[in-house]
Amino acid sequence: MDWTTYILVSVIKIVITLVVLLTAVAYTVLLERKLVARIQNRWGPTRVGPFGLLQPLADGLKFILKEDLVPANVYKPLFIAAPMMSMAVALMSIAVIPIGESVTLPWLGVKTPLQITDVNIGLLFLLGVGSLSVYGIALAGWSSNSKYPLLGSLRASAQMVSYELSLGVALIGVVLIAGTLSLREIVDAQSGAWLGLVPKWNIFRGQIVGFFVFLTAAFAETNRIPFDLPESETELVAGYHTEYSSMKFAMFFIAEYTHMVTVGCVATLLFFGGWHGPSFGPEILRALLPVFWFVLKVFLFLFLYIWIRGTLPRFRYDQLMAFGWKFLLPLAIANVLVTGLAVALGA
Amino acid sequence: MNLWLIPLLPLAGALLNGLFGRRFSRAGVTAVALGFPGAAFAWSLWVAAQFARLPAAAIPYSETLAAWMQAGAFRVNFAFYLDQLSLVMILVVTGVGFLIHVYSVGYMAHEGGYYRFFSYLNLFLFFMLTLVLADNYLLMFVGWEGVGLASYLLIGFWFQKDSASAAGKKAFIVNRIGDFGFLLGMFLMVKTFGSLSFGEVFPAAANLGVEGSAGVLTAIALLLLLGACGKSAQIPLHVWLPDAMEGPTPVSALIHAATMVTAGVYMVARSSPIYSRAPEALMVVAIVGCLTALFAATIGMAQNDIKRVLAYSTISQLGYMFLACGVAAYSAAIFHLMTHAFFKALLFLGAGSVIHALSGEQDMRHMGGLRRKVPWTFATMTVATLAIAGTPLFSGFFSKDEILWKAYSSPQGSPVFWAVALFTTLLTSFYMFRLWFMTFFGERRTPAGDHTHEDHVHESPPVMLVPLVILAVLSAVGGYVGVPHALGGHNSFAQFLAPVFATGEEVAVHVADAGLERLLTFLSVLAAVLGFAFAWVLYCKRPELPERITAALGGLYYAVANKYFVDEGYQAVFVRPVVEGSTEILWRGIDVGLIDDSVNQAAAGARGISGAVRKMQSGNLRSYAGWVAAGAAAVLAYMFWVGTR
Amino acid sequence: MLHPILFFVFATLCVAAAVNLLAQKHPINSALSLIVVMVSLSVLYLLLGAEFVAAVQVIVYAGAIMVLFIFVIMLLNAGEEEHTHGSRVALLLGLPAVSLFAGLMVWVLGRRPGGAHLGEFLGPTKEIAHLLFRDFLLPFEVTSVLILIAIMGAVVLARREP
Amino acid sequence: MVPISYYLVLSAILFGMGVLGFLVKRNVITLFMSIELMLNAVNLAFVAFATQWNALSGHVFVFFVMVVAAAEAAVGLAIIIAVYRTRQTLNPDRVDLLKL
Repeated sequence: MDWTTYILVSVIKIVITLVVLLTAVAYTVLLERKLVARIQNRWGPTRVGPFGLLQPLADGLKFILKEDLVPANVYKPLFIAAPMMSMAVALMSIAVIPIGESVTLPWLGVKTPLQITDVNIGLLFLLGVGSLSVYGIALAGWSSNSKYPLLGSLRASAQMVSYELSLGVALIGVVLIAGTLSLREIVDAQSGAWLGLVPKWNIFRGQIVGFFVFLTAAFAETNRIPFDLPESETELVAGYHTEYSSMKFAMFFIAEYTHMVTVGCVATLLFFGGWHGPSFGPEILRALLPVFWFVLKVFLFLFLYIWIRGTLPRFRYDQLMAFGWKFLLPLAIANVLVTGLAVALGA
Repeated sequence: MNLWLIPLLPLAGALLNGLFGRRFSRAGVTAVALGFPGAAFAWSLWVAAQFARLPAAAIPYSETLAAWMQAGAFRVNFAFYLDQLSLVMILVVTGVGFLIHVYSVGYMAHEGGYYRFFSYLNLFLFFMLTLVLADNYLLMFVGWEGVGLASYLLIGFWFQKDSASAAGKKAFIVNRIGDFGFLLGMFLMVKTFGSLSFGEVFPAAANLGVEGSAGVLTAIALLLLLGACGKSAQIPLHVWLPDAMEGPTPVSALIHAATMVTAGVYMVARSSPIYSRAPEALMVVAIVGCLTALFAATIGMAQNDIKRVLAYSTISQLGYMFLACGVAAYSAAIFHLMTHAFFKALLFLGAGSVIHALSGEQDMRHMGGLRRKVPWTFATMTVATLAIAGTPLFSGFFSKDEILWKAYSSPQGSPVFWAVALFTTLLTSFYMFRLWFMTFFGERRTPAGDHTHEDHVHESPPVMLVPLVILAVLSAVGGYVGVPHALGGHNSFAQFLAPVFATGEEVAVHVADAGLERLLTFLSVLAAVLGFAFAWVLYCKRPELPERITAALGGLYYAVANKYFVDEGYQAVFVRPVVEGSTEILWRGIDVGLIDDSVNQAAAGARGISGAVRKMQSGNLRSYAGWVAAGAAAVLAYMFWVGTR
Repeated sequence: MLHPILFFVFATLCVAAAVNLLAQKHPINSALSLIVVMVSLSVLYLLLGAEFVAAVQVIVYAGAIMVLFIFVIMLLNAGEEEHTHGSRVALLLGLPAVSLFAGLMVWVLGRRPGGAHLGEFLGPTKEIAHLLFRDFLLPFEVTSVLILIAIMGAVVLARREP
Repeated sequence: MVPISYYLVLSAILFGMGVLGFLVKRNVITLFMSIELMLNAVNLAFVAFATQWNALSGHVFVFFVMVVAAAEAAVGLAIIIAVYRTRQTLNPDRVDLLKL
């Protein structure tokens, strides 16, 4: 494969992934509205299209057509750059996520993995990009030159830095079991099943604590309830994006839901065996089923997200910090110790 | 024989009382303070008994505890040496010392620093016993310095009093001069004999050829004499002893009358093999002793402080002892040393008892008529006075006459020495009876307007009186160990000591002229009676006479009463120039001018340079960074230059 | 072909961001420039085959240290920097010194032989782990102590006076 | 192929700019960032040398530098906060006395 083909294949994959991802994000929003409505015993959007299925389109149109307002006292360069940073970083992490085995592209005849790029340190890449996501929020709040956004962004940066630690430590257990940082190899390590019944997913290999810590920390990283302190409407109006409107606001919105999707992907890959699942039927079905299993698992995570949002109240800020530092982090470290011991004894 | 126990027992007492005495009760302190010296005395008696059984060949008996230092062939041991001389000394020191300890229990009963006092006193005994038991000059020097230290501590016992601490310092400093001589003497000994041990030095000295070595031996002897003069308060280093009376009276009795001040005599006697080979030095010893005896006795006549009279008396009596040594009559000196220890200790203790009875009064002009109030003290003091005055049949009579006789008859002696000593006997008798009359007879002469003491005059407690009585008995009969042949005795004391001094030249010249000796004895008794008579006339019969006489004598009396202005002379000749020189040259010139100024100049220079360099320390972070960058660039450039060269 | 292009793109970005760091008046712009420098350097590390270092560079430097900087800037609400002239030394002595220093360094380092190929030398994470936890175990533990002390120091220093 | 000297020269340039920043900037936080820039430049040199000599120790050393940088940032920023609290300024030119 010469490098022109390489670039061509890459561009194709990027375009497809982006389109799919953005669509998924749009419909996740709809899903959330519908689900939360049902939890609250409402209907949710029903008017645009059948069952309100065209609602995301309407929302998008509305975002685009709204006046792009820039308040007078903001620090303009960063005020404009912040949402872009936020969205760009959010979209970047999808680049290393594999969604299935390799396929051979028609016409070009090139066998390529179902992944934009396969890197040896995919997990570290995810963590690195995730750690950058704090900038968008922090700078947005600061550049707004307004007190609620500033408080929101201060909270956001402290919260995200704190929980990033637990997040990273929680993943070490998985890395210890798999012995690699490559996401594809981690998934491969989870193939098969015990007695043909219980799949060898990491969550069944003792990483239940790790999964719990990861999930909690990921909720905090994505600023979702019960950790949505940076944008808690009862205290800070709308937190860091109080001053934003129109497409800039939409970018934060997209970033948040992209993060949700990414977290769902990562949880699936690391703890739930990725695309592994029952495989049967004809050739074409065998090729598509892994992707289906993957999407199903991610969907379940998104469902979980929304479910929790509809169920749990918000933490108080000091509780949030105490929980992160005094409970989650020690738990994550204990998990590393136990897993490390188990791996060392098993080796 | 475990000689080491004798000095170590008082040391244990000193350490116990010194370190823990503050926590002991008074009874505890007393028990420690008396128990250890008492044990030392008992052990000394046991040692004496053992000694008596030793064969003559085993004397001197020596005991080596440990090596102290070794340098080439030269070595010094911690070793003790016992012969007849040191036996007499340890018995006197521990015996009299123990009695004075007992006395002190009563005397110091109402004083602060009780444990401290006894700690020092025991410490003194330790050093004194080390001194007399030492096997070599260096260990002797340790004791020598140690008794000086104890003396200093005890003179300054009431250190809150300026005069007491000044007296302590004076004693210490004057003694340093003597010690300087002693040290030089020792150096010379090491150089000449290569040893400091008695057992090696004396034979070596005896075997030294007279022609080649007389100078060296004379030098050693004179240097040792300087040390002895310091310790025994002989002219010209006598000035510290009268001032030392600032200490508590038992201290005066023990240290400054009975024991420590006789260390010089002991040392000269101990070094008799050296002195006997250095006739010139011996002559000097005799002259010093003779002069001191006369000189101190004259001063003693004019003193009014009861303790000062006794102090000058002590100096005078020490002069006798030196005179005896100087005429090579060492055993007579030691004999007198012993009897003097008895009666002078008794005199001091009696004086202490008087002072105690008068609640601290020391001026004889304010005393008088005490013989009924303090009968025991009066009786014992009378014995002592009779003894020191040379009344026949008392101890002082035998020892003093022995000295007078030797001064006349010894080959080194001369009629001049005898005449001076005889005159001194008269003076001694006079001033002692003057003291006796002024204190115990006539009427009480309290200072005008002072009636506070009147009713409080009381006899001392038994604990003080018992030692007085014992010492009185000893003063009375102590002389019978040395009754001379001329008076029908056997002079057994001299015979006992003879082996010690026989190593030197044979000095026991037996002058068969018993008649002459009896005549001289009669003359000395006559002198004593004359002195008594003068004193009786002047201070009992016609008390107004002394004033008229002193008025008539005028300048002479003034000089005598002021101790011939020796202190003032020393002040002018030695102290002033040293102080002035120190002030002007050493202090203002060298210290302030040179040393301080150089320090100041250095500081000023540092400040000047700092003032310039300070500008670098602007406190500005970026400036510092600029300097760092410049430094880094310089280092890099240098490395680059080195690398490409 | 790809290697030189990527190198020059990111090296230029790196230097440009560094220049921007110096040129900007507002510390937050400087901080963002520094983040750009760091991310560019991380790419250069990847070019040199040090993938683990590259990841850690982003996570630790860009993700943690610089967040701390921005946090502090926000906390203190630092404004544009003043134009004071407190140090003549820095300008008169420092600037020539820096020029000399950098010039010498460039001159010396620029003559080093050898080259790097893309993907030629990969530092496998496992190898680094072995090195770190076996050969460099003691320094590793010491640095953990250093971190602990730094945490305590920071807490003590930043605590409001009681 | 890119000569290793390119990386090294880049490292030298970045280091020089870090020093320069320390000299010319008038905000303590920016000065701190200049230090970080210098450390990064050094790290680049380490990695470049590691590649040249095929020795992973260079990478390990980079981690140590990072740890030191992190510790330094924590303490340094705490100091900056403390200084700002007492003097209300971040300008090093105004913080040149030991007393308040």
